[in-house]
Formats: sequence, C-alpha cells, structure tokens
Amino acid sequence: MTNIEVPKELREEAKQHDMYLHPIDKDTYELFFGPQHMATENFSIILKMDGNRIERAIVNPGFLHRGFEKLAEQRPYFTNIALILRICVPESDVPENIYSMAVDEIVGWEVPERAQWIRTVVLEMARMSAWMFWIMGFGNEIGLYTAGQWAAAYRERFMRLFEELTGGRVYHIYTVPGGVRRDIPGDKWLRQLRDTVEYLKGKMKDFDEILFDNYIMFERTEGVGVMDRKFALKHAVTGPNLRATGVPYDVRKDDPYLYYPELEFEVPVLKEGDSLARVLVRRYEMEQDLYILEQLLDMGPPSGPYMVKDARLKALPRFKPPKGDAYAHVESTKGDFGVYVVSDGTHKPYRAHFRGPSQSHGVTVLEELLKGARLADVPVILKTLDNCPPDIDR
Amino acid sequence: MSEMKEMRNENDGVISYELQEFKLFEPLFKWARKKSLWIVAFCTGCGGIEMPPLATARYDFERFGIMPNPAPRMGDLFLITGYVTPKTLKRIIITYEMMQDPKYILAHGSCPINGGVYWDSYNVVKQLDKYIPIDVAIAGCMPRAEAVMDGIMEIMRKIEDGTADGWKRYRENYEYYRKNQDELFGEGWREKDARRWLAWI
Amino acid sequence: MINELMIILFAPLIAGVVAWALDIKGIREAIGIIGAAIPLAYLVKLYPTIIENPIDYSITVSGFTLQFQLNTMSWYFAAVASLVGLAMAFGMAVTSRESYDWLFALMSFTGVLGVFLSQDFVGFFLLWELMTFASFMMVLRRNRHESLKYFVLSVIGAYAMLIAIGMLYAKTGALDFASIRQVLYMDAAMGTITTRETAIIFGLFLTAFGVKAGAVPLHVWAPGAYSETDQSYTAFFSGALSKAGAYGFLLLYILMGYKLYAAFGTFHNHLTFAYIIAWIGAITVVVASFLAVLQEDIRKLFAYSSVGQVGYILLAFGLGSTLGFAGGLFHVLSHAIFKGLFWLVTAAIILQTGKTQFKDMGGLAEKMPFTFAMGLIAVLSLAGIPPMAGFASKWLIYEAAISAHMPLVAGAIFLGSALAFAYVVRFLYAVWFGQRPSDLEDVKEAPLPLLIAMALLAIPNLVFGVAPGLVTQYINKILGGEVVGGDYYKLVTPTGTYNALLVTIALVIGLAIAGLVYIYGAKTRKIPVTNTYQSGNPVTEEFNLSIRRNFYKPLAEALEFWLKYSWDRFYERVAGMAEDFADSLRQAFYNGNVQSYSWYLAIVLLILALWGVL
Amino acid sequence: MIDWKLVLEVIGILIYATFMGFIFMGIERKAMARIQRRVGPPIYQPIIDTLKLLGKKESVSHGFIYDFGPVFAMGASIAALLFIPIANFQLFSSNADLIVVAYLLEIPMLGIMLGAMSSGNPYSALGVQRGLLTMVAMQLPYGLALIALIQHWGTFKLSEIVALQQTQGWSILVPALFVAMIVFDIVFQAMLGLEPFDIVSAPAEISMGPMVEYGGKHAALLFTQHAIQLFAETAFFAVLFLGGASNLLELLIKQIAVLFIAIFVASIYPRFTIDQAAKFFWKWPTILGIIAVLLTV
Amino acid sequence: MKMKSVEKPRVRVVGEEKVKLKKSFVKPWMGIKYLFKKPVTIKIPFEKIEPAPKYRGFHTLNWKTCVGCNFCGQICPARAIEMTWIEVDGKMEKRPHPKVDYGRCTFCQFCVDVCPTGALGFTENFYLTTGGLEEDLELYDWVPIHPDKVRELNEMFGDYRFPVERIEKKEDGTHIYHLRDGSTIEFKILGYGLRPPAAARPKPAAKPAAKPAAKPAEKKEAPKPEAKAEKPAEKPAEKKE
Amino acid sequence: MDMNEKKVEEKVENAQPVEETRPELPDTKEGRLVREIVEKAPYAEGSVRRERRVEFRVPAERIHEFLELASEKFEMLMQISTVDWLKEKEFELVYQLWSVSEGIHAFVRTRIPRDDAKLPTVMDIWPVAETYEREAHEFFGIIFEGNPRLGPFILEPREYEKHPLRKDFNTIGYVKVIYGEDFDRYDESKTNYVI
Repeated sequence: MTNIEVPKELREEAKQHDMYLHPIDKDTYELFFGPQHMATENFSIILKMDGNRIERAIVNPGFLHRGFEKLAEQRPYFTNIALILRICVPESDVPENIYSMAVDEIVGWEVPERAQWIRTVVLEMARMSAWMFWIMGFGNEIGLYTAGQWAAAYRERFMRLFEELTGGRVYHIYTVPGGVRRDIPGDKWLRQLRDTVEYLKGKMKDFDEILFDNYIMFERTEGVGVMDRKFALKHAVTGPNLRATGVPYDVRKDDPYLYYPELEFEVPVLKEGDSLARVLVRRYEMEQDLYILEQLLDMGPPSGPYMVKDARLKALPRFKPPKGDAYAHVESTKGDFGVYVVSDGTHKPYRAHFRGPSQSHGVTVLEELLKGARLADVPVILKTLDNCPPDIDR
Repeated sequence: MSEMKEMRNENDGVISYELQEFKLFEPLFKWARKKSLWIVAFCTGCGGIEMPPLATARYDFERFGIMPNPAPRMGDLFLITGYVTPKTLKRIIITYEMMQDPKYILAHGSCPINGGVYWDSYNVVKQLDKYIPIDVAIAGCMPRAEAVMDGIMEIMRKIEDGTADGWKRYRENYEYYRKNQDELFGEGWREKDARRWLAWI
Repeated sequence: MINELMIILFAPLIAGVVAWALDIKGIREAIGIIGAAIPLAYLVKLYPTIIENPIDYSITVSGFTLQFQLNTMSWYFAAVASLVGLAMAFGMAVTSRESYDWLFALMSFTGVLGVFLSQDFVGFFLLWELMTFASFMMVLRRNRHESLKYFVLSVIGAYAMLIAIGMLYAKTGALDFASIRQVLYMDAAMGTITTRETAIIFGLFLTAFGVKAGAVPLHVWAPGAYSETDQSYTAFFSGALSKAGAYGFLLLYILMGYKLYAAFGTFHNHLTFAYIIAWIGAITVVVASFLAVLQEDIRKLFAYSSVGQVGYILLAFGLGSTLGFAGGLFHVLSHAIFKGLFWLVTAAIILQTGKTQFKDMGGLAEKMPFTFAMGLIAVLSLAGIPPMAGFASKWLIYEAAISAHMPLVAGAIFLGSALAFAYVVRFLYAVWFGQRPSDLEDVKEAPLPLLIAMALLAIPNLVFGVAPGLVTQYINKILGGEVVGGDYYKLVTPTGTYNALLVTIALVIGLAIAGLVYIYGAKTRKIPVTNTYQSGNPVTEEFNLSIRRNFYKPLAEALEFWLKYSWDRFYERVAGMAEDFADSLRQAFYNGNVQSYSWYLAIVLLILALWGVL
Repeated sequence: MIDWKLVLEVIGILIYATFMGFIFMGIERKAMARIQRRVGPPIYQPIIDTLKLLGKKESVSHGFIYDFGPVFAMGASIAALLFIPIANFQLFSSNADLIVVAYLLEIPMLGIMLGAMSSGNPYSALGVQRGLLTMVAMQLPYGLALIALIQHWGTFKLSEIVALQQTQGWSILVPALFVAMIVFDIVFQAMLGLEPFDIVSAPAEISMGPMVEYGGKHAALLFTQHAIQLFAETAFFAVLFLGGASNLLELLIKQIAVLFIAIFVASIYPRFTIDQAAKFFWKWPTILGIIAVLLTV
Repeated sequence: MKMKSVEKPRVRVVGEEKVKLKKSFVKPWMGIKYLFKKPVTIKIPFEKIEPAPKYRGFHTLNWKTCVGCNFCGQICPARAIEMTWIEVDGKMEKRPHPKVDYGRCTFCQFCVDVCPTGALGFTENFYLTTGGLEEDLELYDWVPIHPDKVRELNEMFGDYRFPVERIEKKEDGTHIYHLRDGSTIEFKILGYGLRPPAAARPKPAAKPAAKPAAKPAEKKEAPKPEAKAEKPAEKPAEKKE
Repeated sequence: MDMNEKKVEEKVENAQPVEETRPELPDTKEGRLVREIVEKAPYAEGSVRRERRVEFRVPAERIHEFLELASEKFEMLMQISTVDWLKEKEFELVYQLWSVSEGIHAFVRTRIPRDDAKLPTVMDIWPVAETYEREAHEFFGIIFEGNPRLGPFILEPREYEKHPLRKDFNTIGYVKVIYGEDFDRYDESKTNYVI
C-alpha cells in the first residue's frame, strides 16, 4: 500500500483551525478483518473493538460480485447453467439444480426418473463434499489442522467421482433443464461411489475422535454466537443453523423434491442455538447424508432416458420456454438455496433471482452475533454459520 | 479536507528503494527462492476452491516448500485465483505492494487473462495485466490442481532462469500501472475507499 | 556542634525553606538542587569512614535526646534516598512551578533521611511524621480526596506506631533502639512480656510500617497519592519514602527479632512472624501487579507497580534468612533507581504532552528519543532482564525464597515478574509505539534537567546490573558476613551463581551475530503506520489503529470473579458506614436536650465509678 | 587472556544449535504432515525458508525499534543457549543458574514484542497482548515446576542438576518431579508456541500476530531465533528432567523425544482462546505444580 | 415417483441424545495413529494421475467435417468462439471454423454438445501454462486441431499438455502452430465472422502490443454501439471521473 | 408416475399468464390458508398455484399492512425479488415468504411505478429484510422508507449509482467504457451471436 500519511502542512493548518485531522475514538479501535485474511476469504468485516471484545461489526461484502443476475438475463436458458453454478463454489451443483428445477417447472417438463435419481445422487455427493470442505475450514479456524487435512483429502474422492460422472472437477455443468447432460459412466462408477461411502463411514469415527469429541472444540464453541429460535426465524436463518435453534425445518422434508420423499433420513435438531449446537447438527447431517447415499445406491438407478425428449431442444441456443415464473429451492449444506426465475417467453430468462442462504445469515445475523464476541470467536462464528460470501455477492 | 488529495505526497515507496544485489550468495538465494514459495493467503475468486486440495493431504504442495502464509510481508507468490472485481483489485494492489521483492504472481484460469465467462460483466476486471504484472498464467475454468501445480513449477523454472521478473516490471513501469489503476478506480482511491467507513465507525 | 550528620539531615530542609522564602524562579531551583545534592555528597564523602566505625550524633530537645547514627545500614538507605532525592530535585526543577512544592518535597527528604538515621523512637517518630506530613501536603495540593485517604491511613499508621512505642516504652522503659534491643533480647529468654502483648506490638508496628510501605490491604492510599502529585516528586515518594516502610520492617527484626521468635516460635521451620511478613509481601506482589496490569492511567500503573515492587522487598525480608535480607536490601536500591527512573520518565511525558491516560498517547518514541531510551532501560530493569540491576536483586530474592523453602512464595514472585513484564510492555506500547494522535504532533524532547535526572538514575541501573557485586559486597558488610559471595561481576550464593558480566558478554555476542545477519540483508526503508497489514484494506490516519484502552481485557475477563472485590471500595464502604454511624449517634445523643445530656453525664460517672477509677 | 578452546566451542555449538534448531523445525513440520496423512516438506525446509527471507531484495522498517526487536530477540536466544549445558560442552554453564536461564529464555519474547509493537499494527498489538497474557498465565505453573525441581535437587546450578541426575537417576523417575514434568510439558507447549497455545500467532484470528509485519531479513532473523530457541528449550527440558546428556547424540535423542510429544499434542488439539488458556493454566497445571512442590518440600 | 401420494413427509426429528456428544481430552490422541500410516498424497508432478475419461479439456476440431454453422458460437456462454475464415496451403476453406479463446472459455463444452456434425470435440488435455507476457498469451487463442493429432501427441509425451508449443504470427495473418513434436501447422487467417471476408478485408486490431510500456495509453475511446443490442440500450454510460 | 402427470397438468395451468385468478380456492391446506388470509385482508387477491405454492397480489400502498398480517402464518421472509418490467414502467416486487409450520411458500406480489419507486420497509416485521432491501435498493434504486442503511452495499459507489440490474442499464456499453474497448475483439460481425 502506498503512503497515505497526511502531510505536515495540512496537519498544522488543521490545528490552527482547532480541528484535528482524525477525531479518532480513542476508546475503541478499528480492525479490518478480511478480505486478505485466513478466516474470511473474500469477505470483509470491519470491527470496532474494545480490547478483545467486539463492540460493533460492519459486514462489507461484494468482493465477489460479478452481476450474475444481470449476466443470466443476457444468456440463453441452457447457457446459463455454465454460469450460475459459480454462485456457490463449494457446492456448485445446488445452483444448477435449483435453476433446472425452476425452468422445468416453467416449461412443464417431466424430468425422467433416471435423471431425477442422478440429480439426487449428485446433490447428496455435493453435500458430502461440501461437508468435508466445511470440516476443513472449521478445523483450520480453530487451529486443528489435522482434521482439515484429512477432510480435504477425503473430499478428493468425491471430486474424482464427479469428474468421472460429469467431466468436471469443481464446476460440473451437469444438471440442465430437462435432465442431466450425461448418463452414469457405468456400474464401475456406482461401485466406486459405494466404496467411497463405506470409506467415509469409517472415517467419520476419526473425525468424531479428533474434532467432534475434542474437549477444546467444545470449549471454543460452547456458548459462542448464541441465537434463539425467534431470532433465527425473524432473520430467515435456514439450514443447520436454524435446526440448531430448535426448528425442524429441512427443505428435503418440508418441500420435497426429486427422490427425497422416498428416502428415509432423520433431521437433527438441537435447542441451544450456539456454535456447538450448529457443529453437532452438521456432524449428524453428515452421517445422514452418507445414509441417504447408501439408500440411493441400494435402490439403484432407474432405467430410462436421462434427458427429456423435446423437439424444442433441437435449437438449443434459441430454446424458448413459455411465459411464467417459478421458485425452486433445495437444501444445501448452508441452508435453503432458492431461485426465482421469470420467463417472458424469449430465449433468455427475464429475471433469475437467487436466494443464497448466506444472504440471511451472513449479514445482519453475523453483525448481531458478533456484537460482544471475542475476537477469537469471529472465525468460529463465521465458520459455524457456514458463511459463504459468493452467496451474498453473486 | 479535499485538498489533502492533491497535497499528498504521490508516493512512492513502492519504487524508490535501492536494489541490493547479493552477488556472492545469489545462486544460493535463487535456489532458496525457488524452493520456498510462500503464498499470500488471498483467494480472490472461485479458484480458491482448488487451493485446499493442493495445500492439503491430497496433493500437498508443501513438499516443495510452498505454504500459505497469512501475512503479505512474508509472501512470495500471489495467486490470483480467478476473476477479479474492482473492489478486490484494490485490495490485491495494496497487498501486492506490501509484499517484498522478489514476488511473483500466478494467474488462475481464464478470467484474469481475458475476462472469462464474465467477459461482459460490469464488475469483473478484464486483462489483469494492465493493473499488476502477471508472471505465469494457466488455462482452465477452473484449472485442476495439477494444472496449478504445473503453473507453480513453471514459476520455479522461471525463477531459476531469472525470467520471473514481474516485480521488476512493476517497478520499471510503475507509472503505467499506476495510471491504469487510477483510471479504473479514480484518483485518490485509497483515501476514498478508506474514508467510506469513517461515517460508520 | 555541626556534625556531618546534621548537615546531611537538615540541608534539604533548610534549602527548602530558603527556596520557599525567596521564591525567585531560577534561584529556588538552584538552591533546591544544591540542598538535595549536599546529603549525597556528604554521604559519599563519609563512605570510607562509616565502614570502619559508625558516626553518632545526638541533640537534646526539651528533655528528649534525639540520637542519630550513620552506620553501614543507615548509610545504605540514606544513600539510596539521596540519590533519588537528587534526581527528584533535578526533575522538579522543570516540573514544579511553585516554591510550595520545593518546601515540602525537601522537607520530606529530610524526614526520610531522619527516619533512616534515627537511633531512637522519638526522633524516628517525629521525622516519620515530618515525612508523612510533607508528603501529605504535596498530595493535598493536587487532589483533596486522595490526600485525605492518604492522611487517614497515615494517621492510623501513626497512632498504631505511637501506641506501639508507648507499649514498648512501658515494658522496656527505653526509647533508644540500642536499649530496646537489649531489653527485648533479654526478655526473649525471661518472657516478662506476654505473647499477647508482643502480638499486639507486632501487629501495631506491622500496621504502621505496612501503611507506609503500601502492603496489601493497606495499600489503598498509594495509587492515589503516587499519582496525584508532582511526578518528579513521586520518584522520591515511591523510590525513597516507601522504603521507610521497608526500613521499618527491618527495624522490627533488629529490635524485636529474638522476642518475636521466642513469642511465636516457628512454623514449618520458618519464623512465624517472618512468615506473616513474607505472605503479606507475596500477596502484595500478586495483587498489586494484577491491578497494575489492568490500569488505564500511566500514573496509576506505576503506582500499583510501586506497591508491588515494595511487596518484593517485604517478601524478601520476610524470608528471614540473611540471603533474603541481602535480596531485599538490593531490591531497595534497584527499585529506587528503576522506579525513580520510571516516575521521571512519566513526569517528562506528562510535562510534554499534558496527558495521563494511555488512550491519549502513542507514537512518542520518535518525538522523545532520549526519554524513550531511559524508559526502555527502566523497563528492562523492572522486567528483570539479566544484565540489569532489577534482575540481580530479583535473582537474589528467588534464590533466597527457594532456599528458605518457601516455594509458594517463590511462585508468587514468578507470577509477579510475569505480570511486571506485562505491564511494562503495556506502558511501552501505549506511550511510545503505535499510531500517534495528531494532537501530539508538536511534542518535543523533555528539558535538560529532567534528562539529567533520568541519566542520574539510569546509569546505576546499568552499572549495578553489570556489576552487582558492588552492591552485594556492601550488603555483606551491613549483614556482617559473606552472605553473597563472588566478585564485582559475579554473585555466588550457596546454591547458585549469577555472573552478570558473562551474561552481558553472551548478550553482546548474540547481538553481534544477529547484527551481522541484519546488516547483511537488504537496506531498509521507512514506511508509515498506515502502510501496515490491514487485511488488504486501505486505511488513513483517521482510523484508530492502536489498542488504546482495555489492552488487557482478556485478563480482566479471566479475573472477573476476583475483580468484584476491591479493598478500596471496602474501605470506602467502611468509611461510609462509620460516617452513617457517627451521624446516627449525633442524632441520637446530641439532640439538644439538656436533660438527656445530664443523663449521659450521670451514666458516664456511674460507669467510671463502677470501674474503680474515681 | 582468551580461552580459545571456549571460543571454538561456542562457535561450534552455535552453528550446531542453529542447524539442529532448523532441523527440529523441519521435523515438526514433517511429523505434523505425517499425522495429517501427507508427505510434508523436506526436513531442511526451514533453512531454505530462512535463506529465502534473507535474500529478499526489499526491506521495510517502521523505525529503529522495529529493526532492533528481532536483533535483540536473536541475541538473547544465543545468550540463553550459551548458558545451557549441552552434553559435554559446558560453555558458560559452569556459571549457569536455572533462574538466569529461565529468564534469558523469556527475553527473546520481549524483543519480538518490541518490534511488533513498534509497527503500530493492531494485529501485532493483539499478538503482543496475547503473548504477554499467555506468559502471565503460564508463569505460575512454570515457576512451580522449576521450584519443585530446585527443591528436590537443592541447587540452582544447571551443571549440578545434571551431575546429580547422572548419579541419582533422572528427574522424571522421582514421583514429585514426574508431576512437575507434566506441568512443565504443558507449559512447554506454550513456550514453543504450538497448539493448543499458539494463541500468539493464531493465523485464522490475528494473522500471525506479532509476525504479521515482519518480512525479509527481519523475518529471517526471527526464524533463526526461533530455531535457536527451539534447540535451547528442548535442551533445557532434557537437562532439567531427562538427566542431561553426556554426548550430543544422547542429547539429540532426548530433545527429539521431547519435541515429538509437543508435536503430538499440537496436532490433535485446537487452540484455546486467551482467557480460556489463562483459566486452564491457573487450574490443573497450577494444582499439579503445587502438589509437586509440596511433595518436594 | 410418488411425490403426490406422500401428503407431507413427517419431519423425523432425532432425539437430542443422539446428536449430542461428550467432550473428551483423551479421544483425540487416537489421531496419532496416522503417523505410522502411509500418506494419501499423490505426488504430482512426479506421479501422474490420469484425468477421468471424457474430462472436459481442450477442444479439437476436424476441419474436414466442420460446416461452420456457428452453433458453437451461439451457445457459448463466454463468447469465446469466433468463426474464422482460414486459408490452408493457399486455398480458402469453404466454411469458417471456430477459433477458441481460452482466456474466455469455461470448458462447459456446450459447443461440443450442439455441434451437429460432431466436428468439434474435446480431449482430456488440460495443462496450458504460459508466462504472463502478451506474446506468451498468444497460445490461449487458437483454431483447434484434429483430435487424432492431439491423441498422438498425448501418447507420445504421456501427459495432457496443450498440443501447441508456440504460435507464430506473421504480419499478413499467417499463423504457424509449432506442435510439441516439432511439426508445424501453417495457415492464414483471412477474416472473422459468418460471411466470407471481402477480398482485402483488413485484419481487425490485434491485442495491444506486448510490452506494458508500449501499451496504448488511451483506452477510453467510446466504442461503436453494438450492431444488435438485446435491449433498448441506453447510451454507454460515461465513465465517472 | 401418476404424480408427475398431475404435476405437469398443474404446471401447464400455471404456465398460462396468471391474470385470471380463479375465484374458487381448492379445499387443501393451501386453499384454506389463502382463504383465511384473504378474508382478513380483502384488498389482496389470493390464489393457489400448486401444492405448497400460493400467491397474493397486494397493492403497493397496503403492502406493509398485508405482510404484517401474513407474518403470523409465514414466519420467514426468504427473499425480496424485484423484476423490472420496463415496458409497463413498473417494478414488481415479489416477497417470498415461507411458512415453517405449514410448509407453504407464498409469493406476495406488488407493483410500483419505476419513476417513483418507494415502499415502506418491512424491517420491523422481519429484521432480515434490511439485507434484502439494501440489495434491491442497490441494484434497482428502489427506496425503502425507514431502512437506515440504504447505500452502496455490494457494489462500489460508481456502479451503485447506475443500479445495474435495471433493464435499461446497458452492460456491454458500460463495460467497454470502464475496462477498455478490446474486451470484445471481433464485435464487427456479431449478428449471429445469441448472447
């Protein structure tokens, strides 16, 4: 950074007029937290600190704003898939899926059952890999790098599976309106998936031992960043954060989509609403996700096409759905991820408005929870809320 | 307070320092620089998601002495991991100028080269090399971890050659980069951006 | 007859009176400095003499004979006081604006010297009170409330001492130290003075000296009084005056040691009464240091720190071993010089900036480099960085504490020294480093006399640090034996050695190597405070980038439970209750009814009659 | 009158200690990497890092104290090292006193703090605050452990402690001193700045704390200082509790054993916050320390 | 699927006792067992890992079958594909061929999906590393070559690098691709767009010159309005300040 | 697969422009909910779109009143979506509500003129609306009276002044001005591009 020192003449001039150049508040100090910081990648919080306590936090998002909603209005329906999945990087299948579901609803397509099965598997795999990513982040923030290193390595197994299924490692560009782009590569892939699920089931015990049962992890999270049920509802907090406050809301159960109605899984709910509850809820959800994947594999992929048959798809760039609008949402690891798509009958969406879960828990909620917290709690709160900056910025 | 901007000493610590060559140990230092690239922990875009696999047990770039370091003063390698918005670019420039020479930049994927999929976005910088010098660019959207590793290897090779000279270019053409930055952000953007928060604090 | 002792004693007082009477700017400072320099000069001159044999002097005032003696121990204390006193005088030449200050400052100087030189309780008490009065007057001018607190506690101490002296006189029939010592030594075997009476005398003296030394829980006056006076004077106040309390404890040993041992016996192989003193010291160290860490005012911080450091001396004296005395005596010197230096640095800061709160300061190191260097020396000495005077004395205390088998007391020293580390760094950070508020832009270096004063105290810090043997060899003479062996640079105790020169050499070697590495690297260029890591954000100086308040808030949070209790508040509550009680008494009794007054008279007479007085 | 043998020994031990200190840092990184299921850097990686930092062509400073801090820290570390009996090389240790060495081992911290504070960065200041509070917190159990040791052996002289251990068996074989060793080991974690007490540099919270402003040669100095300090501290541990050593190899084995325990603890526990650390230190380690002390009275 | 038949799936809430865990000082020590196990690290770049089959890497193009329909260009979300008129061996190709800019491409391969003749394809190649200078970045912009050639190169070198090592440009629009095995492909770019280029159509302005210092300083000339704006366009906003 | 067919039927119905609201509401839980609310707020039109999706149209001046009423049933405000209907010169605001107890998603639509886009804030009902409103303000220039933090939020002040998500904001023109002309190198023959 270059020199911003105020020149001497100006100081003197200011002093002559009895004003100081910086009427700084000497009781508190300002701490710029992020974006170039280990804990808040691409996110900035301006903290007004008193000693080690935070008096006030101001969230400064927007480092990742790319104007997705504007860009989506400038691209045809199918092309948008290659774009909007960048909204949520760790879990890029979620935007793809909700967008596809919304367009399916507008067009009125009945998505083939095989495609639905694949989509469900993809979503669950995305959830699982996002969980691994979350463990890594959480471990790093509280200083337990070992768990993080393991989790990131185990995540690679899913990355490989994704790569084989979709042809992309992180950005899969796989789910499209009307189905999916490719079929399952074969039984070998299913076997690999089952192996991976088994493997991770075994590894969950390790994570329990080193992270979730760790005395110091409890010390760090217990009673930190507490929110109650009413606060959470008023602030539209969703996902594990909401369930940690005692509200059993899970989109997969309450507004079921794809294969979820046929699956059996449990929704963990805790009442404390602190960081520890959020961590424990997430931990249980990981187990449930593995269980869901197992069930899906037991069912096996239904036969049939993986893409809807429609004559309109011949002219793909100029594919025009009817007028209308739709809202679709799924349960991502961070919460309720939704999209509102408006079609005016042309080949580009008239409006696609995304609702990232972090939009609600990453700004006002974060500011509220940080009030009075210690500086050391900032990364813990950030990570247990699972704040995802691109959700806010888009 | 508006005249403060004009009166401000137009800087320049960034370029005005004597370059000291360590003649005797230069080959040793070159080797050390190559073998110990510390990354400034600043993920600017989606490419940041491919850093964890590299940094962790799967690919483990610490085998080459590469490790993320939170403090920019100690950093050697700046990974521009993807698209750059003007708001981020300001921070990138500040962080980059804070790093100490020699320093290197590795640009990930399409976006820093030519805008990528955000070529028509009003908030993404196209052609990053107008604002800061890039040493190595890698293709991909996003580049696989192996590709990033390849980019790092390329940087190592260039350090050995002495062709990784982005930091020299930045010093020599500081006026040019500075002009482009000021064109994009407006004159005195540092103060303006800092003062934005005064009202809120 | 004009004796050297008399000159030593009364030169400051006379100089003070003259300075006050003349009240001409320039001259009064000169007179004051000369007056303060005379005792030191004479003490130095007398040094060869007193080692051979002490110098006696006595005057008779209205039947009382005041005896003074300059022996090895009183020379030591007087020399410490004079050194600090001279530094004070230099400092006051700048900081003090009025002749009033000179009068009372020098008066208290005389009082302190008198206390150290007195050989009987009359003179001791009179000069003790002179010292108290003068220092009270110094505080009174600045702050009534704090001076009142000081006054009340001093009066309590004075009464306690008076009663104790009275009791001693009643039991022994003597007022001079020699006879009292003799009688009590005899009595230790005979036991005419009961244990209870001994306990009462001991307790009263403990109170009297504890108040002056600022031992917990009688320390409450100290922070206020130390901070609410001229800071140059505080150098003396804390550096020398509080030593009077420590000296008093030493006196207890000299006068009543055997008696107390005989009366209380031992506890786990320690002298019981010494054990009490040691624990008072330990508690003082810990409590005062914790409180010092949490202060937000530069004067308060050092005030608490002074209390804590005097606690070290008490602790050392309380160990009851000769090594402990050696450590305590050494710490008397080192505390006087480093804390005196601290207060002079504080005086310079307050003089030049007009601020006392940490939150208003910052970044002064560039503006006041010499003062900063002096402050750094004081910091290194107080924190006990090896080749410094502060470390040598602390080391002796450690050795003494552990070889006296008082492990928990030694633990308190460990904790106290870490806390000392913490609060001096707080001082360094808040005053010298960080972002400078714009209103401190014009601050200049402190004026010359103050710098001289600082240098006067800084040099002994270094000299006695590198050559602690200079002090310990003299202490050996006081204690009459080879307590701490070794030569000028080396201290040898039965269990350990400390070679200050070797440490210095090692540090120099280390610094030289590190310096070579440093010089080899690239040339540095200076950058402003705004060009620092702010997570990549641009900042201007309009942001506050320094932690100015609540620096140690986490500690305050960890100690939340303990900080609920405060002696200060306790006393204030007691005072309030006493006031209320007096009020209600007044309302109940002095109700203006003549009849009730006659009743009271009757009741009093009846009681006296029953007791057999009448 | 210069004792040339001593001079040579000092130089030799300094070079050896610096090198081994770097290797210890490498071992630390390597072993942690292995627990994290990865390969990790080569074992000499810290040397490369330091060389690179030293070879930086730019260097910034925030004033004289900022430069002085690292130099002072490294100087103090070297001074501390010279007083520790390292195997059969006695150096200055005939004069070494436990308290002196314990203090000398703390001074480098002051140097780092001085430099960090003078940069004026709030992150550094927070690091300083945390560092000092960690010290305040750990000093009580640390002191108690040392006192127990001194009380048992009845001497402050490190060389005598070593000699006594050679004849009467290692310290840890004494039950009371075993307790003291546990206390010391917990404190050791904080002294080395490893988890769960790496509160000072907590990268995710305050971005390396005091180190955040350092780069180039300053950081190189601090790295070298850390290496020497690491060597000195592990040697100190070995001397106090593991019976010292009669040759460098034995010492090395003991040092590495000590180091490995520290690595294990560091790799499985997250970090405390500063007030939790203070409360923790004043609870179990202090109680254990008091027990140890009372057992040795 | 039976979404209709399920009224509203009852949310099965787990008991707290199943979710909650007990804290422990001892259990984390189990983690140390991995010190003695083999690391999971794949040692790139010494250890090669194959990308998955059909990994979406660089494009290939069969120039023979490409009909120049511009479907690929239309679907491309990044507008990375530009139809290019090419002259090979002095003979102009009948149809334009897509030219892909990897400074834009997102590797979604929608272009491959929509290609009606299957001329455009992709391989698993994904390594493309260059320096940051303009002349190095030339590699990012190319007309894809035949898939067989790419596969041959992959087999020859055993890795998945970009098949072209250097692109040599000449003043008259001649491009020479220096492939990794030393062979070259030479052709001349005549023009861009769907319609065949006019005889003496000038080459559009190339990217700014290589050296930063030589870059055009003024970059603010107002561009000409777009030929086909999607929306009722407002005037290009003036750049502020 | 009967369900899917049913779904498609519904969607086909929904796909038609939604102007003609069916007066009769189905006797499902959605229908009952809508009836209940519409009875209390007769100024609003309510309809059921499909299972778990209901819709209300409310005049802009009574939106706060209606949302306050709806907040009893719908605990969460998921999003405030703004659609810029340039031809009608209107902004359509869609308050997306979710009822945790019933499991129903509701669109509450209201329209305000483009030139004078002002609405009362709903921060007092759902504090989270602060974020959504800041966003809507930033991208569309709608003023929410009572929200104290309207201003540059995600964007930089320069882009903020343009309200980039408005339909009359010409992205490509703006980009050319800001980032230089060569971002789109071959735009002379762009007639055949969809984007």
